[in-house]
Amino acid sequence: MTRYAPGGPFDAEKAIPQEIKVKLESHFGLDRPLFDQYLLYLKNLLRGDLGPSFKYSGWEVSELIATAFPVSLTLGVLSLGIALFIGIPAGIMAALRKNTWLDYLPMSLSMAGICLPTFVLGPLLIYIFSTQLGLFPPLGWYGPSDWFLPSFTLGLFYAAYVARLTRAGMLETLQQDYVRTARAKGATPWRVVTRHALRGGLLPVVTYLGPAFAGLVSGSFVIESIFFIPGLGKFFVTAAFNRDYTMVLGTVLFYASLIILLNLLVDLLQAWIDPKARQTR
Amino acid sequence: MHSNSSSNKQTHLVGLIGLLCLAWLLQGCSQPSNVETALDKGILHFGLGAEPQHLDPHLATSVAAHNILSALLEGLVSEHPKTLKPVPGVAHRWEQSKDGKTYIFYLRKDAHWSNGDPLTAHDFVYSFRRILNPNLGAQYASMLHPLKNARLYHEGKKTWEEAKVGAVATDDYILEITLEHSIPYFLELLNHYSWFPVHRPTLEKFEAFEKMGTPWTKPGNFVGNGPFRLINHQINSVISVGKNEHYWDASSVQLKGIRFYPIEAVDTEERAYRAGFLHLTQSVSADRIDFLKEKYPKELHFEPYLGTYFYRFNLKSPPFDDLRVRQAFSLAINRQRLVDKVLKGGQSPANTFTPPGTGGFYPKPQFLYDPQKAKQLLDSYLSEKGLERLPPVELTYNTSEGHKKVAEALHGMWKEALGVEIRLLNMEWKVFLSTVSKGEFSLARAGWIGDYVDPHTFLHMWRSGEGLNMTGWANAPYDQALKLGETSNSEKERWENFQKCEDLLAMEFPVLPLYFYVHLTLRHPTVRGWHPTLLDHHPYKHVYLSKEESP
Amino acid sequence: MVFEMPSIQNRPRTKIMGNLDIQNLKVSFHTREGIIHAVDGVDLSIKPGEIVGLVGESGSGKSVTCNSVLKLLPVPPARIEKGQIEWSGKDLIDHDEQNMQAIRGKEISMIFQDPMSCLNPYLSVLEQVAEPLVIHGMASLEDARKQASEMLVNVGVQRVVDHPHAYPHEFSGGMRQRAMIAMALVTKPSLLLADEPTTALDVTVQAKVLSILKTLCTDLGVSVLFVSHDLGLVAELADRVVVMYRGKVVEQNHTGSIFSNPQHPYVKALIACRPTLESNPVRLPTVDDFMNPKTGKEEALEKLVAPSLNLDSQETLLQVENLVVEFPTEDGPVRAVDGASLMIRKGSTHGLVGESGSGKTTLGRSILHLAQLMSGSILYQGKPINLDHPDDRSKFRKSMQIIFQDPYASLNPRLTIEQTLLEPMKVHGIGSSRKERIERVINLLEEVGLGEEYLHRYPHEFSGGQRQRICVARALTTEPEFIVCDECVSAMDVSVQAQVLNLLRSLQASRNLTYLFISHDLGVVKFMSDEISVMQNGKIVENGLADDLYRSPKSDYTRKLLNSIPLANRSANFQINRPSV
Amino acid sequence: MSLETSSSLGRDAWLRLRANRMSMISLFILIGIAFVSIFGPALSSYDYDQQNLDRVFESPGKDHIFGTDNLGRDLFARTTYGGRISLAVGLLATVVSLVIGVSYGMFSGYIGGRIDTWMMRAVDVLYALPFTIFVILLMVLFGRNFLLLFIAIGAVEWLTMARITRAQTMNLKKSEFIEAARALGYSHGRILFRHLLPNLIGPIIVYATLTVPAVMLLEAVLSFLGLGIQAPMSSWGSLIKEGAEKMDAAPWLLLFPGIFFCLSLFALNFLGDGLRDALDPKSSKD
Repeated sequence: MTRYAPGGPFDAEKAIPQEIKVKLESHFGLDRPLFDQYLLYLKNLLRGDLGPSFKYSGWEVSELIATAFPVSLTLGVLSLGIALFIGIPAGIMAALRKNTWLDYLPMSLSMAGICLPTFVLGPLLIYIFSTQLGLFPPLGWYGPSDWFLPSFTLGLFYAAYVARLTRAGMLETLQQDYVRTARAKGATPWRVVTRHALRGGLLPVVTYLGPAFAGLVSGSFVIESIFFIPGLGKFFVTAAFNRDYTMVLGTVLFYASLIILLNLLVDLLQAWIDPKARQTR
Repeated sequence: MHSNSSSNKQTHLVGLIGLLCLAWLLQGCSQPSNVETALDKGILHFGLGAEPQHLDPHLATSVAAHNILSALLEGLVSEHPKTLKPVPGVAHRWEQSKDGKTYIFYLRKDAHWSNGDPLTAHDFVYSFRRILNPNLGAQYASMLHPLKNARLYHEGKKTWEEAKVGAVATDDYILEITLEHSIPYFLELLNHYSWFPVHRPTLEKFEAFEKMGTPWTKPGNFVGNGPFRLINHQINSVISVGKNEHYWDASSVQLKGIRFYPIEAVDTEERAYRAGFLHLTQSVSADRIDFLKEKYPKELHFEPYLGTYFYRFNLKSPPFDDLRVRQAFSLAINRQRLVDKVLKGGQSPANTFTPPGTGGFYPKPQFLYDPQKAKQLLDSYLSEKGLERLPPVELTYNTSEGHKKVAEALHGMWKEALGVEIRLLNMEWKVFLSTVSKGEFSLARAGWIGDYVDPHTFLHMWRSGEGLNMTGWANAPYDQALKLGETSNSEKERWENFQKCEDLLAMEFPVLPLYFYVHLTLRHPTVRGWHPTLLDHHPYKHVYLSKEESP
Repeated sequence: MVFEMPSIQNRPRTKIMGNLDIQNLKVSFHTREGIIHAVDGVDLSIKPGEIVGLVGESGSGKSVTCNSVLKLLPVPPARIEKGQIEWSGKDLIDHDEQNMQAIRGKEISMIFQDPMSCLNPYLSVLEQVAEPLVIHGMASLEDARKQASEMLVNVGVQRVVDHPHAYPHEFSGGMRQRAMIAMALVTKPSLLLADEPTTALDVTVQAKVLSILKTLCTDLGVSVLFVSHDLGLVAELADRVVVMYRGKVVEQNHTGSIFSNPQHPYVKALIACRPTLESNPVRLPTVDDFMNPKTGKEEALEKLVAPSLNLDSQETLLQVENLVVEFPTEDGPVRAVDGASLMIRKGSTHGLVGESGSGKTTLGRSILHLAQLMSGSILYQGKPINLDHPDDRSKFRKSMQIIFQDPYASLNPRLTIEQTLLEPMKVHGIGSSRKERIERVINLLEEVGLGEEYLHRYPHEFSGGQRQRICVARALTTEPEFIVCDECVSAMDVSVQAQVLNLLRSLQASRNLTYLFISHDLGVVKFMSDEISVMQNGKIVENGLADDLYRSPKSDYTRKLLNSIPLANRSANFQINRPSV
Repeated sequence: MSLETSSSLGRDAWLRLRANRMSMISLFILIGIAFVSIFGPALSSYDYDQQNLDRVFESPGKDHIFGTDNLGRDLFARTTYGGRISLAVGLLATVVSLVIGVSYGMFSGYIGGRIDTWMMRAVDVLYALPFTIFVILLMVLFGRNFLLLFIAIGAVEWLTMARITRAQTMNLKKSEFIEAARALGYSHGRILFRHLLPNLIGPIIVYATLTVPAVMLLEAVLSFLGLGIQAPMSSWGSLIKEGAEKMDAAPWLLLFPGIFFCLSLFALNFLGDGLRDALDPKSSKD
């Protein structure tokens, strides 16, 4: 699809003679019919070869993904960890104390978290923690101390969603008859929540985890741009902007397989939580 | 649900996690900033602005690539850190024939590649041959067209040998170069990376002679001859170079290394600078100038930069097929106000196309502000066409805050002075390029940075049929004047002809110059040996870091 | 039932022979619409080892009373306004949450109505049954599992022995309720609160579960508060019965006395308005008859035997021959109806009984072509039904109608009663003008006992009984000959049920309707039907005249069904004749 | 329980909504914001694109109550104008997603069987595409205009809508009043539009109120990438983006659009929650 967009990978401000352009395109096989290009691509794909990048001369797409993905993965895992770590307790607390300030406060904060775009929160956190307090590096991805601010920025946004989902899920499960059964057994509130309500209450969160994680890994280009992180999102966006066909295709394929994998993981996780789901597979 | 008795487990867990977070915090704050450690380590932290597409000098096309390549490679001549005048590089001396067409370069015998291989005249011939190789498709190959018969070879009409291209190694250390015609700025031209040498064995190893995109430019493979060598390259993260011990002048290189960070977002770069992550920024956002002037008065630098910011008219479609409209649009712009109130970076209003003083050429200011006359011209056009008002005109620009700002400001000026409605249309760089080169625009943003310090680098764009022209403007007298200015040996004659070119531009208005660039940068006071130059070239071997106040 | 008491040697404990004494309990709910006094001054006591039945219709406050004991009511909106709940000398109302936790599941256990939702779907059954022991520190985890396993075997859940990790969804409803009983009794509490524990179960399962519950409680010496809407059921079990009506206790007495000599008119009505197998009245007495003696027709209570229809003289309206219906599921097709045949005569009521899952509902739906048939034939007035032709289709749809079980779900909540009733006429072109149609609608409403003033209301403004009347009216809009009544009174309290049944009967008489009456309740079917078919596992196991079938059942299954009905519900002249405890 | 007076369901829901204080406050805020956005640009004595290069970066004061931006444009005019764009994008994209999603989901759920399976499989496949990236791709490929912006966003957001509608349809399809409608011989069209659709409206409205802020957020992210609305037009997203860049020098540039943006997001969310409660048929039975 990218192929039909105006512009080509070798367009540059300095106009190049047509014959040179033709040479270039033949070098990358762009002169052949689209269908041939497609076949060739598929053939290479089977060998795990995603082709060379147009934009980053001398680099293979698979090589670039291999360097960028661990970065995105680390960022994703950390942010998700922060999101769950903040979101779930906040959601549980809000559900347990429905319609008290312990509900309103975290829920308002989570709303704020949702509507505060990361490109506002990011610079804000940098300003506070880096420029003013000097606690963390303002950008980059060179060591663990660089991980905190971006994953926190991203994590807060997702924590907001997780908190809301947890709250809704917990409210739903706390109304269930089996929770009443648990109380009738004399279980302490802690036990009622952790052992009986939590599993059911977290199911929506678990369902959300798949897309959320995919979003964290793929859609974090805003964060990557603010914090200057060499992650996948940035590669993808620059590739799209640069008409780097192989890179766009490669990342999209990579994402698609990643999402399939993640959905599988989520299914497994669901099966682990829900015995009914376990049986049907 | 009552859960008054918050369980102990809960508290323990919270406490534990809190401790972990604290540990992380402490670990984070114990690190000194880059700029603080740089004095000891001798590392310059450089904001590169963008990730270069190529590190191959024959394929590179960007300022970012120049910044790296000038550390990794060195041409026949080098530059003076203040004036950029040619100083000995790989060649320790050179001779020039009377007619200015022939140069003989004597290469120094102690010049080596970074792997220790000796650097000879043959390497240069090989390099020239490579960039001109039609199969390589190098964009900047035309930079070598002044070489005698280079065009014949480059256009595939003759082989290298048949064409007898004017670059011959008469000896391992003597290189004889013959030009098509004399070029007064030829030695300056040699500092462009398209003239830089490449290491033949490495290229052959990767079959890179006529193939682009080979991994020879990766760290570990790259062999150069500059003051630094490539150590590390992480895409979108960092490019590190370290001192090259095989460099002939290694003893005068003071930096131990440079780290280039391709930070594209201007704000991110500024934050990086303010947190001591960078010594230098590539640019500064115009909106931040007032703020930074106040906070960092000594670190914010406005430096001249050889470039013109302009708009192209499309002469092939209405309304800009009519001279009066083009003129009106030009006259309605208050360039001084644009520069003072919008750009605020000390840019100067472009009343000529060529920046005044380029190579000593001072064109007569002709693109002026006269809103009344602008209105009259437009009205006369409108009444002739029987129009009530001008249909909305599209202004195309590539996505960038800076361009958007200028476009918005002009939108306001035209609306005020002419009452015309402009529609702004921003596009991604690649889309923009293809749209403009196909002529699918009315008014399009453009900018040109000189490749060398001579008016020719600006004026050659408007030659009829030239690829960079893109306005559809063709003018025989202009072509003639340009040709004369290009080839003449006499400065007076050249200036006269270039002035004629300027006059023609100001009469025909295929183009709308707006302002001349200024290089805006934040630079840490510890960076020394760094001088403002017109091309923003800063030979790194003269740069050093020092704590003491600069004189 | 013989079983060994699992003994706990290392932790000897003295059993509290609890004595529950509730005095003047008042509980109210504070909702947006206002304050509802759910329990309004209830006095109730249970002595050690006693089984007390608490009976009342929905909304009478019986469940609230029961839940108040363990303070399991949601607070807010519920609030205990007043009263005492004395348990072995202490007032539970003063107990805070922590003290209550120590009592719940240990001294007082509870079983709830719906076994499908009361077990945690995410934990294994064994684990859940063992949990009370763990919570109260009465056994180590391993020991608790062992005791739980034994207890489960005692209640007849053999499965856990081989499958210790079985989850609730692998169990049937009856098995789950047994597991719930095991869970409640595993700690050997002093008192068991059973809140409608068998209501959601089939009669045969219900009988089984009740017998287990009774034996076990008697053996363990557990006193029981058994809450139910079914007086007959309570009679099977309880030593003493307490009847509640609108938040108040209207009568309490020994089980025998309540039946033989009810004092309060409401209690009298409750006993009378339930159709029994023995009687054969024209109409059922209603609560109104008893509560308002002036307008009521208590005199008409004489057991008028309905004139039995001469079935042979009636022509056959519908003939179902070898019907097979399958549903696709993930594990392959399931045969819901498996070669069923039946014949329905014009003007008669054909009853169809069977337990849940027997395929009776599917059979009813497939007669109306609402479910896809696999094979077999349905002849209506001797002709097969062709739905492809629009005219035939319209004729067919007009002449056959259905009334569903759940009056809440069977009316479109977004339409007013007028819209609901007008639409079928519009679609089928009945009535020439809007005015005429509205007249017809008003007449219909009056026929089902509702007035014109209800026309512009929405379904949610009606009670369940009223809604079912509207459903009846809707079914009548197209002037049908044949109506399938699919469990249409199953979800109702007996008093409402009686009204609707009376309505259906009178409509049949006035409009010469033919019914296929589907129900799991043999008494109700018996009251309504001329002929009855019994279904089991998709097959019809027995066909016959209503009286014959009841008096001399031919199949074992029918006999089993009949035997599972609580004695009190079989006969109106039931005399309690219980073996003493 | 039955109410004394005759009232429609909608009225009933409205009564319940009115009792929900948060929702009512949200509703008033939304009405207020919509009002200001519609009439604000006309009330202001400045145009959203009217520049005054002599009065740039003015902090909020008498002439410019929200201050001015880098080109001396009145921030109040720009914020209210941006509200028009943001709300319009939010609403239109939501409508697009509603139209596609509801018809797709209703159709799929009503037909059921194999067709339903395939239709939902298709939705799953589309879900697998990283959707922000999908929008970016669309924007980059087909250039930018207002129409395309919300079509692209709407075309992405319809997936969830389709799923929700389908699930609801599947539930409703089994309900007895739909069976009754079939038994009464109603046509499929009548059942779909007269009986199913009105009963789907509750969850649809609730989800729609949650889609609007999601769309507005997405527009903001696109603005960050320079793919949002064309200059000199403004949207809250683009204003916030610009404001964030000048946060320390001219905080009001972030503050005012940010307040408007957050307020509407808050309000829409709380209104959505309130509507969910109000339209929940369960709460009508008690």
